[in-house]
Amino acid sequence: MSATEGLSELDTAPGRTNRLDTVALATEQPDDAQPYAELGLKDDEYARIREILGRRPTTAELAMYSVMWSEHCSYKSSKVHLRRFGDLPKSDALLVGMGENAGVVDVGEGYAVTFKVESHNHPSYVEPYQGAATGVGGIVRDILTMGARPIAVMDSLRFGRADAPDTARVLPGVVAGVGGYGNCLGLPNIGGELLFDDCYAGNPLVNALCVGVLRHEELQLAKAEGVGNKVVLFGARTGGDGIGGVSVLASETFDAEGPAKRPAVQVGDPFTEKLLIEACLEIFAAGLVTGIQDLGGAGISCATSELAAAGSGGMAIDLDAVPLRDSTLTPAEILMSESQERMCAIVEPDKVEAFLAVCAKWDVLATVIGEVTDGDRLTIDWHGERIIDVPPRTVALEGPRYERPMSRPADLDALQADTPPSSSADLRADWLAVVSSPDGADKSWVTEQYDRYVRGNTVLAQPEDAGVLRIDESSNLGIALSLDGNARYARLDPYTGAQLNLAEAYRNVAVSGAKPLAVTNCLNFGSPENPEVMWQFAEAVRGLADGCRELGLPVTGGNVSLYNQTGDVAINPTPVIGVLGVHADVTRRVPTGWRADGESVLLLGETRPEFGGSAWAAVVHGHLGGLPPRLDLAAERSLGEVLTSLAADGLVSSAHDLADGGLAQALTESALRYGTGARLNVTGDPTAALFGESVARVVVTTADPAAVRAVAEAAGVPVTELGTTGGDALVLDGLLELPLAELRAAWTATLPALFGSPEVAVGTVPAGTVPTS
Amino acid sequence: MSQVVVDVVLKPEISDPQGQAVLGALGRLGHTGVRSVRQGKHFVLEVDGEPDEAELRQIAETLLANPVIEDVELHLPARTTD
Amino acid sequence: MSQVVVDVVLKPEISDPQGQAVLGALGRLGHTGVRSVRQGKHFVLEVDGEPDEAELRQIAETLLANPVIEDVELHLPARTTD
Amino acid sequence: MRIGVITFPGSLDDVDAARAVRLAGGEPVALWHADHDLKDVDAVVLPGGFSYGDYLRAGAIAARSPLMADVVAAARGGLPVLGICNGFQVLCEAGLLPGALTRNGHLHFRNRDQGLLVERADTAWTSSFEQGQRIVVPVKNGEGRYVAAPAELDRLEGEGRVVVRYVDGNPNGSSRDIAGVTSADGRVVGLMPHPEHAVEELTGPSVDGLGFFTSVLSALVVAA
Ligand SMILES: Nc1ncnc2c1ncn2[C@@H]1O[C@H](COP(=O)(O)OP(=O)(O)O)[C@@H](O)[C@H]1O
Ligand SMILES: [Mg+2]
Repeated sequence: MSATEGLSELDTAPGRTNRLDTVALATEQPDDAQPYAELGLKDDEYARIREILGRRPTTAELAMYSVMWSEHCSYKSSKVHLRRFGDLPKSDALLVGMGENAGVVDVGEGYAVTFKVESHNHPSYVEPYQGAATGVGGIVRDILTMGARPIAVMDSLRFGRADAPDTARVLPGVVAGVGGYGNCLGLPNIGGELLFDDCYAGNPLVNALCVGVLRHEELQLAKAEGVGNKVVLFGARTGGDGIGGVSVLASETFDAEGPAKRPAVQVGDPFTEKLLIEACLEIFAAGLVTGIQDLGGAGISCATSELAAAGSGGMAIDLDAVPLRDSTLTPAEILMSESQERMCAIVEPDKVEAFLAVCAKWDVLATVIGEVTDGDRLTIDWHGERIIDVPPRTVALEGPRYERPMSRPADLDALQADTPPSSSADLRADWLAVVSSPDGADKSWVTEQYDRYVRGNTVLAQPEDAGVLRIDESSNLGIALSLDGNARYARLDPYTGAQLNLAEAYRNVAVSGAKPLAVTNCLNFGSPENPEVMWQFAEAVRGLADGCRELGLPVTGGNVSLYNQTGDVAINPTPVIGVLGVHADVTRRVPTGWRADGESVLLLGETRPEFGGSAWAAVVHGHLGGLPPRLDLAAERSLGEVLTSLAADGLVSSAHDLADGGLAQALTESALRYGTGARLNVTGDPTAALFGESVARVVVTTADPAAVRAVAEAAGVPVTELGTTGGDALVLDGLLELPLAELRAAWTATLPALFGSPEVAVGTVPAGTVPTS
Repeated sequence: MSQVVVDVVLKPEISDPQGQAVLGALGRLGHTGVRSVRQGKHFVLEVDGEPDEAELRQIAETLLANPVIEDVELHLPARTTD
Repeated sequence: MSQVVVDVVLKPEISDPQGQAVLGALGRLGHTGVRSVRQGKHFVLEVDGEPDEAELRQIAETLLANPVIEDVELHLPARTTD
Repeated sequence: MRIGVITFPGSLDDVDAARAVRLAGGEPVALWHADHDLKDVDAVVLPGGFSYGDYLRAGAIAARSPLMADVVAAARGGLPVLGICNGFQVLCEAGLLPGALTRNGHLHFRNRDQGLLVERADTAWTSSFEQGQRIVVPVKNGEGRYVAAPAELDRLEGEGRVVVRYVDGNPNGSSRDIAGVTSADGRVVGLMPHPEHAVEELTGPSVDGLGFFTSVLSALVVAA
């Protein structure tokens, strides 16, 4: 039975036909059987609800608890582990930490930045375009809720094998959805990831990040204070789409037939969201709200209970006031609907008129639906009868919490013992194979569908290592962001893998010249009811927390997505880590591409023969095993400091981090960016040199190699001189020669061949009519 | 050759921002008698010979429409030519 | 209340890449009997009372379609309700 | 010189257009679609974006907004008007420019740095360029394919109404590689590429876009 069907039967259950289930009725008929299991509640959870209320819940209360206590909304399996992030040492930069809609970080000059990454995996599998689009819409509202103007998005995407038929169904829709929504909102897309692996075949990952900026004093919080203050619902009308969608859908496993509970999909309306953004910012600027919350998973249930729970009083809502798109909705459905593009604000009575006027200016529907009360109950009335009367904290904050059993995966020892090959039979062929593999290939087919220019502050965007944005046009203050998540490493060792992902994101931000400041994350794992998955999850969290401690970075927030599996088979553990950095002067940003001939190419950092979980082992040998590269956060930190100082002093003209695909991948990308080759000489074992994935390494180009060497060596960062830029080939003395044209052809052909040619569209003109003057 | 028309409309419970936007524009232009607008897609297919209803229905329901959010209306031979 | 349907189709001389893409997909799926596909828009309007044909034609021709590239087909009362 | 920049619901590049006006030396003036007030500006820019979500047809609903009636009247009287991307779509829908902009031939939104050939360096918005000059400016659109009946295209070509043409690849399948056209009097120009995104070394692929904004400022000086 679907969640929706379960609900519609509630009000027509035997003995209650045509009679609204009210608090009075629940007291009168305490023993009515209720379909709590169909709504995803366990026996003991249902018993707890009865205990909290001292009676059975009404239908509407049952709906509210079931969505709020779902895995997606309550974090019941993950909370005990996530606590580790909260235990990190206090950071001066952190203005608002985990727990709010998004963390807020001080970036100086009175500015603050808020950023967060969130998953929309399950909806994107069911309806790729709308699933991805509404994923972007949801994370943007989280950022807006903090009082910030959203200024950019990023997307981290994973699909099944690139040549699998279902990938051809899902990927184009997801990319079009991410682009369709973000472009229409006017948010530049400044980077992300696109990776393929069989493990995502029935469960693609769509993680979206949004970043926003505000002045310190503009911060808004999600709480309902002030008795008599009005509760205003604004934005789109509430419809029957996505009832229990995100919460229920993301809280269970897909079997072969797809999700057992298939709720109606939500359709995004980015235009309405754009109006909502502008209206909110005008409302914030005029000081018209005392608290605000977006409506995402669990809709009105979530917004009202969270606002009330965060405040000191209660709240009374008149559900009849909610503007509906479909007049046949039952009260439980209204409470659970996940219709998009809605927000809820707490407004002082004498500011309501001004609030509504701003909404009217932007064509945004706004309705007073209730007020803050002095009790400690959240009450909701429908047709004059009380259908909800609950302590809001029990709904929003005191949901169930599990210490689920954990066990180290039985196959892990064998996997780690299965070390990869370590020698390439044909360096040139392997190089081309790695850079033309779907993971290594040019991503323009995707990124050209995203607007990177809108708002005019994009300093660097894909295919750079980090996205860089200018925040202040007069001071050139700016930020950098990177999202990284290597799931092969995490599969081999989730503790180290999570830290390696953190290290990569950190390095990517440092490469641009920024100083890393804070971390967000999206943890994509299989079913928490599987002890091996739970162990992977706990290890990844522990790793990320330890890594953040060592790098001195706070975790500002994030998202957990569980039940990512098909049947019994979980995805590889996929912790996606986002690092935010600050640029004191964005004009000093360092790009990845080589432009000038005759510059020295230097490798910073140390290379070891490390192939476990490497792209080369995967692409060339179809191998996943051994241990991931050795983590060295101290080296990352020194390297980061060197990079920031080289950038500030203008000593390097480019810098590119080494990650998947090692040196071969990095050199390919730097050379092809502007079509500048190089003549280089690598020493030591060539396979390790070209394809090994040792961490804490970066390739830089400079006109002043002696100065770079001095700075690096002073910080204990090893420097290897590789050669000089120039020419139209990558020449590695004694090893191989790759003409850039050949390399470019291999690198750019892959995605268009798989997903359709993005090539120059054919004009409708006969050739020859185009004047040449 | 015959001509087949397939109209694809959003399921009633799915929101239709485009239709809403058109309705808003009509209101501002003074056409206040229009109560609602829903926007869908209209396909005109030319098929060889007599149309095969089962095949066309399958095409309509699996390719032209996304059954998760849309319904289809199949109009077979609107008219037959030649 | 009555229901009015407006179909908007591209003029024949304007190329239709969406229709082309559908045709290509049909070919790949083995539906080789389909010779051509054109994609247009399908509007369903609910109007108060009896529809005013002149007004609706004006709406269709000046707002729902762009006469530079599109033609319209107006289907007045597909059916009348209440 | 006061250059108005109109904000419609869903306009996105209005802040960018205002910045470009400022960097070119003009004074940007914010105009609101629902007002009947052009605020005595000397020229008007219709910025890029997704007015009304591009619902129905790109630019269709914005073209029927109150302020557009004033823009149309003023343009017929010689007010310089520039439509960028969505602004170009609005100008076509409003009948100030010929033709129409339709779904890209490849059906994708496409953002790339685009080569353009300036074919008319004597309009109000292109006098800072040389005729035949090649420039690089970003394109980003999903409905940027310029179409008109073949006879209409012939007429436009004959009258020299094509202002900029795509070179080094046509990003959307536009007829005859047309990227921008002008009114007969050279005062109203529409183009799909985004000159306002090519006004600073830091953020653009070039600073070629500034020329559109400096052009109108000098045209206004000459006129004054
Ligand atoms: N889905 C995506 N959305 C936006 N940008 C992407 C996406 N996938 C890849 N990119 C961009 O392409 C570039 C190369 O990606 P990748 O090879 O994964 O980088 P890295 O090795 O630094 O992790 C990066 O700038 C990244 O931001
Ligand atoms: Mg990187």
